[in-house]
Amino acid sequence: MKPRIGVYICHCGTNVAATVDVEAVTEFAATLPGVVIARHYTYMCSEPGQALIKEDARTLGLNRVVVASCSPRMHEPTFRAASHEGGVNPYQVEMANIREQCSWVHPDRHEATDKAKALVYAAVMKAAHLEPLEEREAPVTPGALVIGGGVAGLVAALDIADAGFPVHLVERSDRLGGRVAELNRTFPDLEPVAEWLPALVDQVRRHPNITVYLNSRVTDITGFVGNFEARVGPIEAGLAPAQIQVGAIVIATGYNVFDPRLKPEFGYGIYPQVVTTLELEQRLSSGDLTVNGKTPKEVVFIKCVGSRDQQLGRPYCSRVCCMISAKQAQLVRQALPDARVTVFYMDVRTFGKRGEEFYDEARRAGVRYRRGNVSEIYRRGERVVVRVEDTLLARTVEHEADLVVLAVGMEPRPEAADIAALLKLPRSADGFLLEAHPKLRPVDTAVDGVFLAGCCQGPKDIPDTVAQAKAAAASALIPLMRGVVPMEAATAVVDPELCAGCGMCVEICPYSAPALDPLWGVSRVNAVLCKGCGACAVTCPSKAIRLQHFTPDQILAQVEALVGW
Amino acid sequence: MAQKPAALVIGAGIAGIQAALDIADAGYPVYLVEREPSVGGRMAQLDKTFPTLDCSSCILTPKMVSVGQHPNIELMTYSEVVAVEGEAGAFHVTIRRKPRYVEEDLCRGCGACAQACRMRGRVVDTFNQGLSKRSAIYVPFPQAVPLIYTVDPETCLYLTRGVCGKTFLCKDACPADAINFEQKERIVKVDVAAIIVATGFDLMDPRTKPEFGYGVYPNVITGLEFERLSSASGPTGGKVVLNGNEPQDVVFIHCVGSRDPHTGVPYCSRICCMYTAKHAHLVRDKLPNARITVFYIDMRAFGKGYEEFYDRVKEERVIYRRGEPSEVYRRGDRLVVRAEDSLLGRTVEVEADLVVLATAVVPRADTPAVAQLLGLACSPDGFFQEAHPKYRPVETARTGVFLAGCCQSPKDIPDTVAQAKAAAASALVVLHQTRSR
Amino acid sequence: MRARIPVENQDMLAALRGFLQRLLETEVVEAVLVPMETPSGAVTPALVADPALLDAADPLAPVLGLNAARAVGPVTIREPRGRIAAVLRPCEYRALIELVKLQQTSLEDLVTVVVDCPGTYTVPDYQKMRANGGVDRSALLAGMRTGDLASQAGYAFRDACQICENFAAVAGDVRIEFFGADLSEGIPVVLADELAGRLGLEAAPEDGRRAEAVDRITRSRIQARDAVFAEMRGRLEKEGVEGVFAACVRCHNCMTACPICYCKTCLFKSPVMEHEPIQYMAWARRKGAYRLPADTMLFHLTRLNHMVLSCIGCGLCTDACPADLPVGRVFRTVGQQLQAVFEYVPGRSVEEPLPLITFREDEWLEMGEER
Amino acid sequence: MDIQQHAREIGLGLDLFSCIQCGKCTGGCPVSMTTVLNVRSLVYGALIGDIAGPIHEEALWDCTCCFTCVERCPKDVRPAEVIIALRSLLVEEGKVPSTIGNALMGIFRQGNPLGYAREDRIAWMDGLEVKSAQEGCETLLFTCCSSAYDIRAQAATKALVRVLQAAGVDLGHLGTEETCCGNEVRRVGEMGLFEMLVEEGKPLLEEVGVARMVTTSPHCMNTFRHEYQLGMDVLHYTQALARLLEEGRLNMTGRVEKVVTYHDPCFLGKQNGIFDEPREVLKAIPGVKFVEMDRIRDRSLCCEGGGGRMWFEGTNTEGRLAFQRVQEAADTGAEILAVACPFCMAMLDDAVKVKGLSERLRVMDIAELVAMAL
Repeated sequence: MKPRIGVYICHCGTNVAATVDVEAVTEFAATLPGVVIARHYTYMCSEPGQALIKEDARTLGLNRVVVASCSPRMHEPTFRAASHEGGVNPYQVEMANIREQCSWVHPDRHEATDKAKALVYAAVMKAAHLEPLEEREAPVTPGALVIGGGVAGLVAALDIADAGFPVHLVERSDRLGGRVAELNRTFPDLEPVAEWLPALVDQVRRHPNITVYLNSRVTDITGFVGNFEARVGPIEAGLAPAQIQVGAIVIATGYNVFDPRLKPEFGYGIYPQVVTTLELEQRLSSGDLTVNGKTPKEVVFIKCVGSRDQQLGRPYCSRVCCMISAKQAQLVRQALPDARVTVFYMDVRTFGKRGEEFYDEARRAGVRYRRGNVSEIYRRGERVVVRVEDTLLARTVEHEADLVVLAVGMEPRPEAADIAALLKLPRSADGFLLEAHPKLRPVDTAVDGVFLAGCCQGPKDIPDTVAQAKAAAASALIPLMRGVVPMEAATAVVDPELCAGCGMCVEICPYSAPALDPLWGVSRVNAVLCKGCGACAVTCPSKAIRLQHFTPDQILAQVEALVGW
Repeated sequence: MAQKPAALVIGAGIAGIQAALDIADAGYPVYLVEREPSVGGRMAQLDKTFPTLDCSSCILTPKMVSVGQHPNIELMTYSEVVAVEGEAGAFHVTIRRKPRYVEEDLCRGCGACAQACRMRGRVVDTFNQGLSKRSAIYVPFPQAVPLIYTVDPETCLYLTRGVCGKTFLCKDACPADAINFEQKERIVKVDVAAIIVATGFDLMDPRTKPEFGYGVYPNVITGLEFERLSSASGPTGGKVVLNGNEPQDVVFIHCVGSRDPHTGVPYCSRICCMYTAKHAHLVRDKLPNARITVFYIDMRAFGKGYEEFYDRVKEERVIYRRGEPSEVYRRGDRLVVRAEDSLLGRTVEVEADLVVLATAVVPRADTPAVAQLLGLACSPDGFFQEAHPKYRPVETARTGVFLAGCCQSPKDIPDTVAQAKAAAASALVVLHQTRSR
Repeated sequence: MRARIPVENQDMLAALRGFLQRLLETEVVEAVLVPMETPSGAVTPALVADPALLDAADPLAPVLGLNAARAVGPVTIREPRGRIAAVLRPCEYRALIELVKLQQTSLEDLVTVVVDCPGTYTVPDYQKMRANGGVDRSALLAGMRTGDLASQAGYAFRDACQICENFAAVAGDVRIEFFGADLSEGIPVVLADELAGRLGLEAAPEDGRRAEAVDRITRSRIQARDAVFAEMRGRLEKEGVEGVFAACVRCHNCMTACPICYCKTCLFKSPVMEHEPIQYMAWARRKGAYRLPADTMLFHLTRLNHMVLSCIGCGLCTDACPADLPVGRVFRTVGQQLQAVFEYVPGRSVEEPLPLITFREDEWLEMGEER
Repeated sequence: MDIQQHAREIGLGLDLFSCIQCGKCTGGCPVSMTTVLNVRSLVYGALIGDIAGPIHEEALWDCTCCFTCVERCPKDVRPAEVIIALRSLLVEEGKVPSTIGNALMGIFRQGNPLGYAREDRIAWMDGLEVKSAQEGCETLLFTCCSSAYDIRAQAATKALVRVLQAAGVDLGHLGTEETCCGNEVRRVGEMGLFEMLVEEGKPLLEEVGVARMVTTSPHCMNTFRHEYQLGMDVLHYTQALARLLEEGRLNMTGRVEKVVTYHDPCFLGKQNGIFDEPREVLKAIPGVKFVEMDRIRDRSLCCEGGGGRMWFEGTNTEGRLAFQRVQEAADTGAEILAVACPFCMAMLDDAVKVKGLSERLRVMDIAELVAMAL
């Protein structure tokens, strides 16, 4: 069919329009071969912007659409959908990135406008060669795998199970409840964990839709959204591994606590007076706060141990330590009314619901907050000395203490890296698992059908963990409830006549989509697994693999337009 | 839509949008009710978002478009829930659809009416925080969903005084003949199995902290006003200019109202530290030579990538000084921010020509009324009370009614989205159970 | 284990032929792939199943007209196949390893016999030598013993051999070692104990001279090689690839001769490079003049792109070039730099993955992700 | 020394533990730019039990007790009270600046800090008829010691009486039994003397049995309202005048053709939220063109007359706030700087003279302006 192309230039507010003369680009686009209409608009992604495309597609009989705006990463689906509604095949839509690749990087208006024209020209040339592709759907295995039996895993499992789907809950240790089970009371209500966690665990254990695998880990995961296959191996040898099929996976592998031995200046492991918040939690549970058989008179809390520390490679805030310290300081005040309790801090981050009030209560209970990041701890007689600059006094002080509590930060669990490797999940700079979009897709991952819950994604407190776990459950429920998942249409295809069977595509593919046919020695691509990344197509020396929607003639037309400009 | 049980989502900010999309994507019908003429809520007013500096409209607009087009979502903008009866699985909801005086199925959003309106350029534009003027017939912002004009009954000459010259300019201008002043409000009744409340938040009026001179000095503005000022789609087209001047000294003040039981806001508003850091970055971006000072008490950069962003902003020559300013006053044609720098242990006066107040997040004024309507409780801070702060953070005392976003307590966008999805999960469980009953 | 192939009458060739015959007679393999002298006097690989015909085998002929790795592929690539032994020069063995990684051949059912190489002559030179008084093999053998290798008077080793520093057999199932060897007690051979047992060979000590001889030759070869690299780099910088390859006649002989270029149909022989007539006109108009065929330079760049990491430096491309272009030198020069980037040595081991298809997690970062 | 404990014992509401060290108190402190006094660091020192560092004994007397710090503290710490508590310790040790000591002695002996004779307390009434409150009256007029003895202030007191009487207010006065209210006494930390004043003054006031008291000074009003627990309505005179205006009882027939601005006293404005009434009265005066300075109401600048500063120069004599204040007033173009407190009158009137602004600006009490318009 003869190309009838509509070109739409987006101002992106002033993001593009401030630098690029959008009117000039529009006029230019209208002169290009095959272009039937060229328009510009403030925000093409807005409803009226999309309406322009739809309307033109219908009334002018467009069969190709070119949108010159931002990176296709965000809005390609938007414009594909809009064009589709106007009757254009979604794969005959091409985007020219005149924001990230043009207006944002070129200050000169004249040059930026010229480049925008070139990019639009290239997109139009490519669009003319685009072929229609059909999207297909794959069925979904009803059921979910939840990895990790802490609060996040428990909550996610319950929501999915309550919505009627079987859940396989895999936990490494011999019990459910995770880190929270190690706590005594929780902030800001000082509620004993025993009052709610066992009930939650019990609910999971008795749920008819949930199968719990204790002492187990996931050793292998294959497949794709809707149809994952996981092998759950018992950690103890001798038991047979289970093979389970699920449609979605929730990762809730939790966190590790920072080992304060990495900050040797605090003398942790040397002085019995120096303990971590987690250890104090156990002491508060047992009721024994004595050090060397004596009741402490001076108790010091030190915050940000292993957090906000670039030197240690942990530049991030662990988000809970301020509240944990406020809680424990209050509990110590209650347990030892005669003891002086001092908290050394850099910033008090009590941001959650009732957080600031809780901090107020801690101070009113007589906890002294002093601003300063403790520099070192050393022994003096039976006590230890905490040496710190009190930044509000602007003076270095030596504070004697009988008990020093280090508020240790959170860090990624090494096991999470194994899961990440199994699923090829990216991790962020801090080592935690990376969400698909930090704002709008906080529990999704780069891998469809795999979701994050709790502290494997980053430090968080229990309410935020539970909310996020439920959020992950919601994301998991969407494919499960729909019963089908859409499949990528722009997949790679192999020409067996050209294929020499070298297997480079097999090696390079991050999704294990191509495989060598053992009989004919040629590669074949499993369209269900293929994400259309194109790594195989560029690797194949014979050009035996063609990525649909990025075929050599399409790309060459684009290149030709650019270099011919 | 009759086959499967439906959900009701009240409020179409990012929380309501996300919750509605998740439920709809899972295959259940959703009624999404929004009081304003457009979906989008507070996020639509923002310029960029921290810590990634994504443009807010760029990431929000597609979601807005999605809720407008989703086959499983029935969008009811400019509408209010007036009664809720029944129980989980079988709520009977009464919705008042306010008259827009514009026929929704005829209006094409061309804007000819607003161009023609006699009140053009005379009505305070609340979306732009009063920094610009609009007409009495309007869309809140160009990317509004749905893109249907609405007659503001408070300012329309015809609706307030009964006459608008000899002829209705807007009616004459409308090429679609969509304007209809005879339109009456409609009452719609729907049955739903689950309800998600996502009514959002207000910002404290800084006039309750008179020492900062807000309302007295035009160059003392709120954070949200700065968002509109900085936004490419805002009244200045993204230029940070006040009265035609670019500020050379910009001072940001944290905790305006927050952490302050005096103002009835004993809690931390959770977002101000980071949005101020973002604002400081934006000022640096737009005014490379400006001197930028941020006064803070505790820097609460707790989220993923936040501390790193704070580090980055400091490296961009933004001076963080510890101390809550005590007052702002005039010296010549400039402002003076007086504060103790508690690390110097000395009172300082910092001259400024723009002061930005990070005002507290407060419950919507009508929270008690909505609470009564829905049979919900409020916590002491005035926000809606969740069933259990730890393991039931989105449920309420009323089974089948869930909370999403800042109506439960202040939170940033990632936490809001997570909580909205969490509410959606809870709603999906109820929908599933209702269906299988 | 190290053993010695017995030699009678100082006839090294006979000793080697005998060794190969033993491989067939003891049914270690069903056939031997070895250079044979054809009745017309050419030396070329042949697959020999009849032990009697091995009398024409000439594994010591100092000539290279075809890289034998290329011949191994078709006979090993898939099952069912026979068990064979392949007699290879080190450069042929390295090409074989690369082809294994590219799934174009297989080491299954294959016994590789790698023979120390003194250097080879081009086919025309070899023919000329044969016609003009023959090839002095004993001089070569003597040179291999001492490390004082020299080409026959009036002739030069192939261009690639002059700069080859990987001439000694260091890998393979059977390694036949001439360097530093006192051949009077037999030809040193390294092979598995089990195979030695089947062939009836006994362990023999090393005389310790090999390393010295190899080292000596290596040093002079590296010196020569680096001089070539320097000269080539200078030319590439000055003239560019297009300058160096300016005289290319687009015969594609280099590609045909290359043991590793394995595509069934080269991109440059496919219709991909055929354009619409109007397109040629457009280019001509834009540039004023347009070189045709259009893909001459792209062909070399693409071949460099595809092959340079795997280039084992056999130099057959140079020999094949009718325009006398230094194809092999360019590949080796560029190859050395690029291989160093990935710390990759082509042909060293099948365990060493091809760099460009190796997925290293830290090379692929998501948005917002950092190393 | 546990300062908080001590503060509780002497009846102060200081709450050290609530403090988050935000510095809002010191930032707002009017004298913090000119002296070493730093109330935030005093609170901190008291909290951690290390007061020696931040304390500077002499500077402690610099505090004007304007209570800006108390009003603005987000956590209800009441920072100024740490200063009062520390002052009280100095008082106990007898470490008091001699001028303050003299004032306290005057109050102890004669009922006024100026040390004038008790009998002279009603000398200002010369030419006026003010009935004795003990005889029964609708409204008790309580004159501040300054209003009673200070010559400039006396004029204002007289004017006020004329105005109230013109409005038909049934006015009474305690006569020579009237004794210092003790507002400043308490704030300089002399808690014993203050208790004594309350013990003696409260029965006296209660015996009079009036329902309403009008004070000339916001300081007196403040302590009567908050620290005496009297069963009567205590009004500042500007409130009384505003009420009379509202009731239509105050008729001004004359005109004051002046540009007038107004200075909010800390004890009236910030501490007691009375901002509008003085302005209403001024704006009601025929002919007055009322203009505002920049720093008004909650942001008003302290005149430095409170907290014992009437009797103590302060550690920094340069750049008094009153100098700055009168300049601000002059810059508005006002001819008259209206005040509603005898301390403000004294401080600002003096500043006008020192700054050589007498030709341009006059400091007048609101009552005087109203009287001019009668």
